[in-house]
Amino acid sequence: MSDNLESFRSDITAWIAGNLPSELQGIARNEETICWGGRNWRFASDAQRLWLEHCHAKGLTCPRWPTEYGGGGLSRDEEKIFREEMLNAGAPSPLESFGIWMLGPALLKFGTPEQKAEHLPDITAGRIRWCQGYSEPGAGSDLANVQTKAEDMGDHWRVNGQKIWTSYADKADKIFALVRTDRDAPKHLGISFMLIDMQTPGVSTKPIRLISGASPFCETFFDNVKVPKDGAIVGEQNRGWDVAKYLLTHEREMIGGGGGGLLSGSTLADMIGTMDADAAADPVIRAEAMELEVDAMAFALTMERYRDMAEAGQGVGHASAMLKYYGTELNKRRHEIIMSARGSDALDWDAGFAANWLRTKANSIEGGTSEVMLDIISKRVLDLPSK
Amino acid sequence: MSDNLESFRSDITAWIAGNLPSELQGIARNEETICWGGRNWRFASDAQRLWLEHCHAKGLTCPRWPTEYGGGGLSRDEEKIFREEMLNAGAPSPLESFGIWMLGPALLKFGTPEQKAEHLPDITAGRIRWCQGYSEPGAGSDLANVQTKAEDMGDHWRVNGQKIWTSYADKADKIFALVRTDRDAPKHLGISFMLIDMQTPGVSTKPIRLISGASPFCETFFDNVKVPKDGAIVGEQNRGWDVAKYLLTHEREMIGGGGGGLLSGSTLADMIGTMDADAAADPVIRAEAMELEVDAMAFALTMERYRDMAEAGQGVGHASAMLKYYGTELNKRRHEIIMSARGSDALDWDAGFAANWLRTKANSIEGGTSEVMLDIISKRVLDLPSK
Amino acid sequence: MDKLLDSDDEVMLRDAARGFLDENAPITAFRANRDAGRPFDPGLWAEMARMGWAGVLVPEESGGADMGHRAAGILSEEMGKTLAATPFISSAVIAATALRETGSDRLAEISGGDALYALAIDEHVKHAPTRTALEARQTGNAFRLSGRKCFVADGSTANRLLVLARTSGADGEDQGLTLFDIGADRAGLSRATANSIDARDFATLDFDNVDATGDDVVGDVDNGLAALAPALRTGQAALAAELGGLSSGIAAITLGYLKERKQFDRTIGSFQALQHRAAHLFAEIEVTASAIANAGRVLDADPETAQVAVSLAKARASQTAKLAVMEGVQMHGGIGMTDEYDAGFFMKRARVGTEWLGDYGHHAAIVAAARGV
Amino acid sequence: MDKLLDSDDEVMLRDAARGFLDENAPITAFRANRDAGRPFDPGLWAEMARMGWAGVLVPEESGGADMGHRAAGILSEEMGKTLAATPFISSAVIAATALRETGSDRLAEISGGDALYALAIDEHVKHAPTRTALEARQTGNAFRLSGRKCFVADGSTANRLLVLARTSGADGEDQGLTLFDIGADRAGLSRATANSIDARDFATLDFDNVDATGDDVVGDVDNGLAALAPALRTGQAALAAELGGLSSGIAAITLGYLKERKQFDRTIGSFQALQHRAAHLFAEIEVTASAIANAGRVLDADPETAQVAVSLAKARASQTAKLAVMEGVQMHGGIGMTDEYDAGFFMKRARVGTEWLGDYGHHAAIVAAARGV
Repeated sequence: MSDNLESFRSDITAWIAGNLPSELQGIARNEETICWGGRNWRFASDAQRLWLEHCHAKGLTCPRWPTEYGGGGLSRDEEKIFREEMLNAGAPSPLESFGIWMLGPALLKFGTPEQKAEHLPDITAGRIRWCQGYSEPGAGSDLANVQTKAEDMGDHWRVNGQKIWTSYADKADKIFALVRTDRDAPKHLGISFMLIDMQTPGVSTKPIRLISGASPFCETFFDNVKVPKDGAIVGEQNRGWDVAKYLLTHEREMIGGGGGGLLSGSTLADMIGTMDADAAADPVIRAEAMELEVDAMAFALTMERYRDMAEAGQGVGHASAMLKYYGTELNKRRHEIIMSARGSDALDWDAGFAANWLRTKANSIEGGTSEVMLDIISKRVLDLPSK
Repeated sequence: MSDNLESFRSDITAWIAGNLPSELQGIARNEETICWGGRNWRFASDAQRLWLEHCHAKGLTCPRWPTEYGGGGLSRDEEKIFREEMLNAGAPSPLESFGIWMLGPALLKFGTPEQKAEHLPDITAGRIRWCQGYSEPGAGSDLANVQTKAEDMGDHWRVNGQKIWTSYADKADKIFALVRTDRDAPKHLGISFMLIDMQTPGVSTKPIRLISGASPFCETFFDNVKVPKDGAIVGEQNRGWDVAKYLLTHEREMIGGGGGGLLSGSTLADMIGTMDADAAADPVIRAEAMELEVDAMAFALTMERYRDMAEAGQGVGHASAMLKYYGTELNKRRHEIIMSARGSDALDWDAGFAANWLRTKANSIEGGTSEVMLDIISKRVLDLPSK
Repeated sequence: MDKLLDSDDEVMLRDAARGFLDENAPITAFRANRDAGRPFDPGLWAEMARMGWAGVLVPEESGGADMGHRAAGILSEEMGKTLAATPFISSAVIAATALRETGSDRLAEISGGDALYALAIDEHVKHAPTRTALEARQTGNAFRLSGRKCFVADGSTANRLLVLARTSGADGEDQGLTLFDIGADRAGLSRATANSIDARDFATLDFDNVDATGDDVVGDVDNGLAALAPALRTGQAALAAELGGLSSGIAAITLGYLKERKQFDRTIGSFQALQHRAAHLFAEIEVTASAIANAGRVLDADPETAQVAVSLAKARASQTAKLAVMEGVQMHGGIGMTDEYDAGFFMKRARVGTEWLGDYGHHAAIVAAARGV
Repeated sequence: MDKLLDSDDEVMLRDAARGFLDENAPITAFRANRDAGRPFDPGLWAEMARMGWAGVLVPEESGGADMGHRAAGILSEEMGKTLAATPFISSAVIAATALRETGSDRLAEISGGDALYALAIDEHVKHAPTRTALEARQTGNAFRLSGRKCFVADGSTANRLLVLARTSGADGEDQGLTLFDIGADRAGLSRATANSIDARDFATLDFDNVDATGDDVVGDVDNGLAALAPALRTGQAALAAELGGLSSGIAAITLGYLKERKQFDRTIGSFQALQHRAAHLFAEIEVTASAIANAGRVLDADPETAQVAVSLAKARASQTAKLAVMEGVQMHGGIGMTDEYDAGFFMKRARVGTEWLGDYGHHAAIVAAARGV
C-alpha cells in the first residue's frame, strides 16, 4: 500500500468520525432508512439530511465522478478505502438512486457536455430522483421489443405507450426510457434513450403489488406526452440500444453483487440469528448452509477479481452476465436457507423474513432473467453455435 | 390376497427350498456369478448348471412367457410372489440374457409363429445368447440414423456396416440388429429388425475398453454377410423402427429400475458397509445420503405404480422415459455417495467400488441419454411446442 | 395391499371433488378470502361436511363416511390444487383420528362440520413433539395448564383444542406427555393470530392456569404421544397430499403459460432449456405422487407401521413443492412476481405446508434411519 | 494485498508452463505412463527441476527459485489441465514448506529434484491428522515407529518420508503428535502400492519398529501439527489449483466436442439445454478460479491466517471438478465412456484429488465455522 493511500485512509477515517451524526451509526439498511433524495423527498431525520449535505459537499455521494459535477474524483483504490472505512464506522450510504447507479454512468459515457452539466449535479446532490423505463408489458426478457413510440413533431417528441417494472416511478421526478423513434428500422435499431420529466402532462403511474406485499415497481403510462427535443436523447438518435446494453451490463454487475449484503460481509449466521436447536441439528439445513457460505465467499472474491480485471483494462464484457446469474441464484438459495432455519417464526409477515425471501425471487428475473444470462454466456462467451 | 396366491406362495417357497443348491444361496450378483448361457457358456459351477436346469424345467427362467416355449405361464401377481420368494431365499437369478429382456418380448409381440417356435425355446433354456445391434458410430442418440445396409440379393440379404455398443457381442451367438433395407425411404422408414447368426462369415467383433477398465461392449463389423431371407426379419420389412421403439420403451423401464439392486431392497447402508467415523459425521455426506434414500424409496414405489398402471391397462406410454431418466440419475448419485463415504479406500481398483461407480456413468447414456428422455417427456408427455 | 392406483371408487371421489372445487373453491375464492382477511369460508366447509368430507375418517356410527386415508389424501390433494383453505386437516383428519380410538362423542360434531379443532403441539420454530414444556399440573383428577404453544394451525378459529402438555418428565423426553381435548373458550387461554404468509389461520396460544379434568384426557396420562402418534401420521399424510396437489396445480398453470407466452418471436415453451426443466419437474411430481399414494395405502392397511411411508411422502412432497413453486415463479418471469397473478399464493402456501407437522429434514431423517443411514 | 490477477511475471510463468506442458506432458504422455504402469516420468521431473519448478518454494540460498504460493498454484493449475503426473505437490510444495522453517539441508535436494518426498499422515479413509495412532515410542533421543499409514500419495516412489506419529496423548487429540523426516529405506518399513484409479502412486505403509532419532524430528516433539500445518495448507492450495486446472481442461475438451459433434442434423452445442449447462459450468469454474487465486495470494501475504482461504479453494475446487467431469462425460455420450477417450482420466483424477488432503465436507466445515455456521 502506498503512503498516499495510507494518508488518504487516515484522512477519510477522521472525516467520517467528524461528520457522521451519531444517531446514524450502525443503523440498519431498509426502506425506512435509505435516502433516495428528489424533489419531494422527506428526510427521515435531520441527521439524514445533514449526512447527505456533508457527504455531497465532499463529493462522497458519487466518490469517483468528476468533481465538476459534485463527485469526489477519487481513484478506484481510494474509493475502496472510503467504502471500507464507511463500513468500519457503521456509516450508512448518504444517498442511493438510479441516477447514481444507472443514468450517471450512461451520461458520463454517452452524454453531451450540456447534458452532463444539466443532470449530474442534480444527481450528486440528491435533488432529482430518476427511474428507469425499459420493460414493456408483453415483452418480458425481450427488451428490444420496444413498442412505446416517440413521434417527431418538429420541436418536440410526442410519446405514447406503456412501461412496466419502473422502480419507484410513483416517487421519481424524471425517467430515462427506451422509446421507438423509427418504426421501420430492424428491432434493435430505431430505439432511442430518452429523458422525460415525470411532471409532464400525460405521464401517469400505477404501483404494482408484488407477492411480497410491497409495491416497489409501477406501470408507467405515456399519453400524448410532449418532450422538448433539446437534450432529450442520450447518445445518437435510433442508437439507444447501445446505451441500454451498456447499462444492462452495468446493472448486472450491480445486481449480481448487491443482493443481501454479501459484500458488507454478512454471514448466514448474522442473518439467521439464534438458531433453534432442532434446526441446527438438521444435517440438511446444515449442509445447505455450509455450501452456501462456501459459494458466497467464493462469489464475493469473484466480484473482486472481475473488478480487478476491469480496472486492469482486461475486458470483462459479456462475462458480467455470469455475475448477474450467479449472484442472484445465490441470493435465492440464501433466503431459502434463512426461511428454513427460522422455521415457523418466519411464516409471519411481521417477522420480516418472508418479504425479503419473496423479494429475492425477482432477483433472477429483473435486469435480465437467469435464462437470458445463460444464453449470453453460452453464445457470447463460450461461442456455442446457434445451429 | 387370494387363497390361490397364498397357496402359490407356499408351493414356490417349498420348490425353491427343494431345488436351490445350497452353495448358491446368498451368492453376490456379479460378473463371476451371473449365468448368461449360450453355445459356448462355461458354467461357473455344477450348482449353477443344475439351478438353471431345474428352473428351466419349471418355466422359471421366463416366468411369464407361455409354457409352450419353456416359460412359466405365471400371472403378474404370481411372478411378483416368485421374485419375492427368490429374494427371501437368497436365490440367484438362474439365467439372464438380452434374449429374455429384449428379443423375447419383441418376438412375442411382433414375431411369426415360426420365429417364436425357433427362437424362444432356445432363450428360455439358455442355449442361445443374443446381443443387440442398434447404435452405430457417429449416430449417438440419433438411433434412427442407421447406415448399416442390407441389400436384397434374391434368396438372402447382403449386410455391410458397423455397429457399436453391442453388449458382449464377442460372447454372443446371435444378434438382433437394425439394418437399412430401403435407402430411399425417409430416415425412420426403410429400417428392418434383422436376426443374424454371429458365426456367419464376415461378422467380426472388437471389444471396447471402458473407463471402468471393463469391456462389456464391442464394435461389431459386417463385411458382406449373407443372411438367408427365411425368418430373418421380425415384424414388417422396412418397419423395424416400430419394433425398435417398442423395445426401447421396454429397455428404459428396465434400466431405470434395474440399477444398483434398488428393487432388491439394497440400502446405501448395505452398499457402503461400515462407515468411517469422520465420514459419518460429515453433514454433507449425511444430507446427501438422506436425500438419496428418500428419493430411492419413492422411485421404487413409482416403478411399482407404473407397473400397476400398465397392468390395469392405463397406458404408460412415453412417461416410461421418466423412469429411465430418474432411475439412472438416481443411480449415479448413489454411487457418488458410496465413493465419498468410502473415501480413500474406494480409490483402489481392487476394492471394487470404483468400477461400479464408473459403470453408472453410462446409465444415463445407454438406452437413450437423459437428454433424449427429457426431450421425450417435454414433447410427448407435456406436449410442449417445438417453436 | 392395494395397488398404487386409484380404485374405481377413488376415481369417482376424485372426479366429484375436482368438479366441486373447481366450481366452489377455485383460486379466485382463495383470493377473495385473503382480501377479506378470512382464513376460510365457513359456508364452504358446511357444504363439504354435507358431502361427507368432514367425516371422511369418522366411523359410520358417528355419522361419518369412513372412507379411509387414501380417500382423505385424494380430497386433500384436490384441495391443494386450487388452494382451497378449510379446517380439513386439523379437524377431519388429525382430530378425527385422535378421537376415534376413544370413541369420543365429539366425532359426530366433527363429521357434522361443527367441531373445529386445532392441534396445539409445537413450542419451538421446528416441529418437535417431545420438546414440550407446557405444564399440566395434576391434583387428583384436576389439571392446570400453563405455557405457550406456537404455530397452531387453525388456532384462532377453532372451537376446540387438542393440547399436548407435560404431566411429568423433562422437556425433550418422550414420556410424561398427556393429550387434552378442551374447549377453546376456557378461562386462562388467550390466542394471538399470526399475520401468516399463506393468509390462513395460525396462532400463538398462551395458557395461564387453564383448568382441565381427567375427562378431557385423550388416551392415558403420561402417554400422550401414543394417543397422538396415529393422528399426527394421518395429518402428515394429508398435508403431503395437499402439497402434492399444490405442486400439480402450479405445474399445470406454468405449463399453460409456457404454451401460450411468446417472446423473441417464439413460444417460450419451445426453448429446450425450459423444456428440460419442465420435464424434470414432471418427473419429481410423478415420483412424489407414488409416495403420497403409498402413504394412504399403508395407513389404510397397517397404520401402526406407517410412519416411514408417511414421512417419505411428507419429505418428498415438501421438496417437490419447493421446486414446483420456484420453477413456477421463475418461468412466469415478472408477472409471476405480482400479487395479481396466482403463482405467489402457491409459493407461500408451500412454505407453510413444508414447515407444518415436520419439515423436510425431520421426515427425511425418519426415512433414512429406517434405511440404516 | 495483491490483486486477484496474474501479475506480469505470473502471466509469463503461466505461458511458459503451458507451452512446456503442451509439448512435454500432454494427455498422451499421461496415457503412455498409465499404459506402462509408471506413476510419473522421472525424466520429465528432472526437466521441471531444471526449470525451477521443484524449487518453486525453496529459498534461493538453497538453490530454489522461491517464487511463492501463487506461482506454485499456477504451475499446479497448468499441470492439472493436461493431467501431468509429477511429485510436484508432495515434494516441491508440501515437503519444501515443512522443511523450510527448519532450514533443512534437504531443501537443496528438493529443488534439485532428487529428494522425492511423500507425506505419510492419514490412517483412515478420510483425511484426519489428529486421528493418528501410529506410535513413536521415545527412549532418550531415540524413537521407534510402529503402525500403519494409508493413502500415502507418492508413497512407493518416494525416497524420503514425512511421517506424523504419536509420541503422547490419545488417538484424536491435537497434541502429542510429532513429525519425522526419514529415509524411505529404513529397516522395518514396508510399502504396498495401491492399484490407484488415477494411475498414480499411492501406497499403504507399514512401520514395524522403524528407528528414528531426534535429528529426524521436524519442529518440536509433541507439537508436530504446528510444523505440519503450513505445509498441509500449501499442499491443499496447490491441489485445489490442480483441480481447478483439471476442471478447465475437461471443460475445454467438452466445449470443443459440443462445437464439432453433429446429431439430429444439428451441432449438439446448439441445443439450448446443453448450452445452459455449459454456461452454468463456466460460472462455477470462474467462481472457483477466484477462490484459488485468492488462496495463493493470502498464502503469500499472510500464511498463518490462510487456512480459511485455502479450505475455501479446496472445497470449491473439489465440487467444481466433480461437476466438470460429470458434465464432460455425459455431454460426450458413449465415447466419453471409452478408455480410448481422455474424459475418464479427468474423472478418475478428480475423484482422487477430491479425497486427498481433505474432501469437500472437511474443508467446507472449516469455512463454515469461520462464518459462524
